[in-house]
Amino acid sequence: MTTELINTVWYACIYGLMAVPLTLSYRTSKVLNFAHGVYVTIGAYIPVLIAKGFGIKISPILAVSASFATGAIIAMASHTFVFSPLIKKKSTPVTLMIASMGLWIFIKYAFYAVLGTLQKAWMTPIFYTSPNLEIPRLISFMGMDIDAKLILIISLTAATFSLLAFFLTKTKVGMAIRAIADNPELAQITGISRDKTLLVTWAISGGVAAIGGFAWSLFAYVSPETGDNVILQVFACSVIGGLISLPITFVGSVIISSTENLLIVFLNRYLGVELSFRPFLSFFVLLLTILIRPPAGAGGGLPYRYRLRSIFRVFQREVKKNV
Amino acid sequence: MFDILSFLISWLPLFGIYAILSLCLNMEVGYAGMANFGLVAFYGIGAFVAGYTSITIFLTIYGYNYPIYSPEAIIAMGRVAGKTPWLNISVFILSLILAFLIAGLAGYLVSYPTLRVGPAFLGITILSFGEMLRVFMKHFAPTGGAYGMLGIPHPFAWIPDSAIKNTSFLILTLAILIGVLIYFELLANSPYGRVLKSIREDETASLCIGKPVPQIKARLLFVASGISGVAGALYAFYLGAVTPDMFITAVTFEVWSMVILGGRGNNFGALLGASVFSLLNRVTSILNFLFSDLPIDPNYFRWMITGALIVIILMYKPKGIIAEKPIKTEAWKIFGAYGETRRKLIAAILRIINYLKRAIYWLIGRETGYGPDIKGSKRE
Amino acid sequence: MDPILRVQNVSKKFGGVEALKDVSLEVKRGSVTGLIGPNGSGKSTLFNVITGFYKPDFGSVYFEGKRIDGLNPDEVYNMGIARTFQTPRLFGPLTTLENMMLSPKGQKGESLLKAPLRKTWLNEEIQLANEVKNLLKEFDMDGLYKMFASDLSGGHVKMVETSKGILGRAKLILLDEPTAGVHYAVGKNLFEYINYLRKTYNLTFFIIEHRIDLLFDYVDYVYVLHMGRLLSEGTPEEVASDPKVIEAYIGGA
Amino acid sequence: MSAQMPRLLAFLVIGLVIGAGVAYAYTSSVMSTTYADLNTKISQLQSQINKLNQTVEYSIGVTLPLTGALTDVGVQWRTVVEMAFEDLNKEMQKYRMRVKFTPIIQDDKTTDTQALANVQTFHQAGIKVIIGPAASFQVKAIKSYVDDNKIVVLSPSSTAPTLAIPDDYIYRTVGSDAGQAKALAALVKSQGINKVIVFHRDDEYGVAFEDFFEREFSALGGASIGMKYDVTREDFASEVAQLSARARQEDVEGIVIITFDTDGVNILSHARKDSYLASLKWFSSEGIHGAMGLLGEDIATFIQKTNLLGTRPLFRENPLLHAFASQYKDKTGIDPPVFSANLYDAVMLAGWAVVRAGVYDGEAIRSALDEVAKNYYGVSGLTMFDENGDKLFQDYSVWTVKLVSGEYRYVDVGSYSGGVITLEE
Repeated sequence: MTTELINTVWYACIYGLMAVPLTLSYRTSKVLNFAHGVYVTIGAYIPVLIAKGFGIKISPILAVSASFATGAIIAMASHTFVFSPLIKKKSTPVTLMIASMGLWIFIKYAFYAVLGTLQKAWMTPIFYTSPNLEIPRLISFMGMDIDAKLILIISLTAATFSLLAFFLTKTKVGMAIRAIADNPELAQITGISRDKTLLVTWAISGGVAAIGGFAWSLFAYVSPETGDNVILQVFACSVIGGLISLPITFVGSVIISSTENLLIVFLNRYLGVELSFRPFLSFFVLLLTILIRPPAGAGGGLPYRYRLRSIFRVFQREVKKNV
Repeated sequence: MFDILSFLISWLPLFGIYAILSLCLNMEVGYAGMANFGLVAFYGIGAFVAGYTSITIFLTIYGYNYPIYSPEAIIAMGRVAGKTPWLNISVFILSLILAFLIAGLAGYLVSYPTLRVGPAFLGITILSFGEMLRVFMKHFAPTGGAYGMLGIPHPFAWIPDSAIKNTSFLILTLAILIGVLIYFELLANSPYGRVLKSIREDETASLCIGKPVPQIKARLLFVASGISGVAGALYAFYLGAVTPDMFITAVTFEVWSMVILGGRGNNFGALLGASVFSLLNRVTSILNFLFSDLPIDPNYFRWMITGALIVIILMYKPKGIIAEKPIKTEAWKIFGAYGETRRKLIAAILRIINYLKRAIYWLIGRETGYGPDIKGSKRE
Repeated sequence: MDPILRVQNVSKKFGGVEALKDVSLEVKRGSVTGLIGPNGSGKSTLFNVITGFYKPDFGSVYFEGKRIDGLNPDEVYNMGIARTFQTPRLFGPLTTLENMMLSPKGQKGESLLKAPLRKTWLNEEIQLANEVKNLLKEFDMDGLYKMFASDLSGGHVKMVETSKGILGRAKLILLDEPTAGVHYAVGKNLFEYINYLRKTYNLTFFIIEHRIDLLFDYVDYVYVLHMGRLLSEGTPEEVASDPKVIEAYIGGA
Repeated sequence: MSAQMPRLLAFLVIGLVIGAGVAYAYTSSVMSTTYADLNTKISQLQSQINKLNQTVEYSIGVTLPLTGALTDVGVQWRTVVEMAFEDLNKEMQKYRMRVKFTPIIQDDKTTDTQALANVQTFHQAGIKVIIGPAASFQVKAIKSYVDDNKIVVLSPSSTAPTLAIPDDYIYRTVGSDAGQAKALAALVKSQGINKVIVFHRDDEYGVAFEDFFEREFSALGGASIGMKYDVTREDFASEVAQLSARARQEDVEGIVIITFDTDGVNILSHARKDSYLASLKWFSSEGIHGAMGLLGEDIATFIQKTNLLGTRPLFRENPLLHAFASQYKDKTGIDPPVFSANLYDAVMLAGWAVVRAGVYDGEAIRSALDEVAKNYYGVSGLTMFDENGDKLFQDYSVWTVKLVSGEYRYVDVGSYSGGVITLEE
């Protein structure tokens, strides 16, 4: 059972690192960002490329900062060149979402092109690989051997989230971000520049997502599809958090991660459910969450009382009319 | 050199199928504002239903008792597919009807989450439904599980000449497309279309003027999902094969891009989007023929162009290539504004002719005698 | 005169907060009734309870003798109660004509099955369009028919919203702060218009209003809500001189 | 004067445009009336000379998974294709054939729709022979189209048994999984193992392989338990944990993994942390072969510990193969990935079939292809097709990862032929 628990911790950290910035960016800029997966992929790849390019073992601190910087730069570029002009033109959320989809395709294949060229130039396959890190394999702790990477990821997650919390609650810029997120009109009246604040938000969310990518590369190999393959789960975590609350988003990652690592094991062992139902389960949990207790930010729908009874009502009506 | 006819025969069926899908999505997103990110689920249901029904009926009638995915069954299907025209056609029609009903029913049931959550969440909800369905189909033995199905009998398999066979299928697809287009145009340009647009803008306000929003949404999802299912059935018959791996989320995204690029809330926009997208694929493939030995693979460029195009169009035409127009009902006639577009068009053409005339006059140095031109300012 | 709307002992709680507490009131047929009270006194909640957005925890609502609490908003509308919102909620990208054409209830063309068959709804549509035309002409707004609702001026938006109720054959129209965000003169105009509508179409109005000065010139009867309770009621003059009301307004604001 | 300038300029520009158009039309039209006689004579002569000297150029379509799920191998296959075409053209020159083949490589994103679109584009361009697509579901999606339009398709890596259909235009230069499952079962049995868990992909490849393996293995007197995992995931940590639990519960002696490269590497990287799994014997199909991840220190030690042996379609006693492998290694710095031999031969067969057919026409090429394949000996050995258009003689080799002169490398340590496993120790 320990393996499963350790896996749960891994996944909770990774999903958390990827989902929390997604929630942050949606909450602040109202862009449901499909390009998020690309930030993750590139963040995962940067340490690999540095290590391979210079033929060195890369230290974790350098790797994290390089990932963060790259993710932040790409996210800022997407804001400056795509989202900011679109927001200025008062585009609808759907337009922004599709724009992010276009951006996703563009960056993804641009990155493919870069990787293809590098692979040819370096004469070594980099389409599926992992970074060469300068850390010991095992750390002895109270007589137990613990995977050093596990320690690294837990401390990385803790550090990232405490810094993020500090930044959002204590600093001026962070408070501006929260003000913009909660009430853009009011915040603008009080003299906060929306565009600049959004730029900072994008930098943070892109950077943290890239750190999530790095965390992934500690755990498993990376490929240009890494981000895309985890993005649906990441979205699920964010949706459980209502795309509003950062702490609940992390709770969501814990929920999804335990579903994928504990619940499936339980079902497999006692009910004989096939292992390959794993993605099915995580989406099922998501659906259940939405249906039983719609997350806080899931507004925009009809008045709540209406929703509860309406399905029966609709059925009744249909039956009455058609039978 | 370039064989336009065979190009059309190969391009139009896929275009037709995608156009039907984007018309359905446009009804849901463009008119009713339901962010359906699980379109592929209904598309897939249609394909699986069509494949399963047709193969099962054929195998039963001809007395074969092989599992649906086994090579024996596939070979047997190949043998009997062209024997009886009436059976092919009737099985095809039956499959389309079943695909419509079952996919529609699924859509109707999925509408439940639409009552509970806002647009952004609705998208993710239906998306997860699509993924769940795909995983489920992989384990669902009757439709071949992970093997999928091969050897779905083409409705015109009894025509020996493949060109005629494919052309007939193409005409059928386009006929269905045109039927769907006409149906949706009639729907859209009626009080019903007006109600849908009001739901898109503000469903609470729409509820407050007596429109039973959940019911309208559920019924629309029934129709649109059902027609997506028909598109899926057409796809299954066109390929002759169905596997769960074909119905991934990327298909939904593609159709979304078509609708948004073409113009939301406009059926012709959706058509245009579908044609632009499926043509773009063909057009950019010329890169591969021209530059076969570059250090960077031209394939990557192709997809990059697609991504960049989406962004650029949204930047400069946020409403899509063809923007939304007020719906046309007879009400406009009462206000005397019915033929307004036509009048505007004629006026625009006249203006262009006028400009051309002036440009020509200016070139050959003749005085036009009217309008503010260079001569006019000189005279003073 | 018999009351068109009767609210009996309605209570509504949100979490721990009691938004409405044992509220009972009546709106007389053909009257213009006002509902005032400081911010957060539960006025909008009462409107939401009447129009079916919330089901009251306790108590009942009767409209023309029929119990309507627990019905859905669309059903309430079909009974003959129209409402407006504090912020105008016209459908922006639709034209004025389309906005108004949406109001009539039970249109044949709004059913999925009949919509593609033009013949079934054509006559009704033309008839309704004529009605809209006459209505717009009556108030010199017939030039606005093809303007998008998002481009209309504030005053026009209010006029359109109010007249939508007439097309919907509403008997009672609930207005939530109709003059919020418009000039005094426009507001006055609007109340004139309301008065005119009441007479011509035999309507009843129930109005939440902050501009008491404006309201009191036009209403027949006023209810005052404070902290979810009915504080006072009576004719404008009675209410204006009620010391409890004065205290509540000074204390609350 | 100055008032006339813009007008003159405009005239000039229009004149230039018209002039360019006329010039273009002139050059593109074959004959001009004035020089008609002279030109006709010259061109007639020239075309006669050309016919003798001219090399005919044929384009061959290649659809590869350069992006999407199979991107890792897809990108490496691209190099194989380029090499194969280079060699093919060299061979043509050697035999003084005035024929040149050019590959048109298109990416199919590992999706069915794009594969079909690619095939249709090729068809438009008049291409009658297509190499690819990689995955069986893609082949299924294009099957009906290529049968109708008489386009020959040679897939180097689709091994699904459901595609073993006679009289179609789909050829596969690789044996169906049924054969390899037999080889793998014999290999497992030869190691003295009687009970295994088959941990396999939940797609057509994995499911079919497991099915055949179970049949063959029980025929040999063994017992196998199937466990499948979803393939759209990036990471399989929890699946491996479950595998370990199941292995303990069922008390098996070995694990057989039926994977592709990316998922396989991931599974091994998690399995190496599990001490119980490390105490079992491991076996694998060809899917993971060639993955660079297996050559890393961590996984390689795990492979040593568990004595991982795998089968792969390969005819080992083949000098051509060694030449090809070393040539590939020189070019890219790594060993050729799985199915490269089959891909290479697919290109060669396609080229020779076109030459033999003499006309660029699907039907002719198809009948020529059977003839060519009967007489061809390629990198993958004898290339003859069976009646379903699949490779008839598919030998299998046994591979593992070993420390060779200081670095881990893939080595073939045995072979399977005629139901017998021969291991060299």
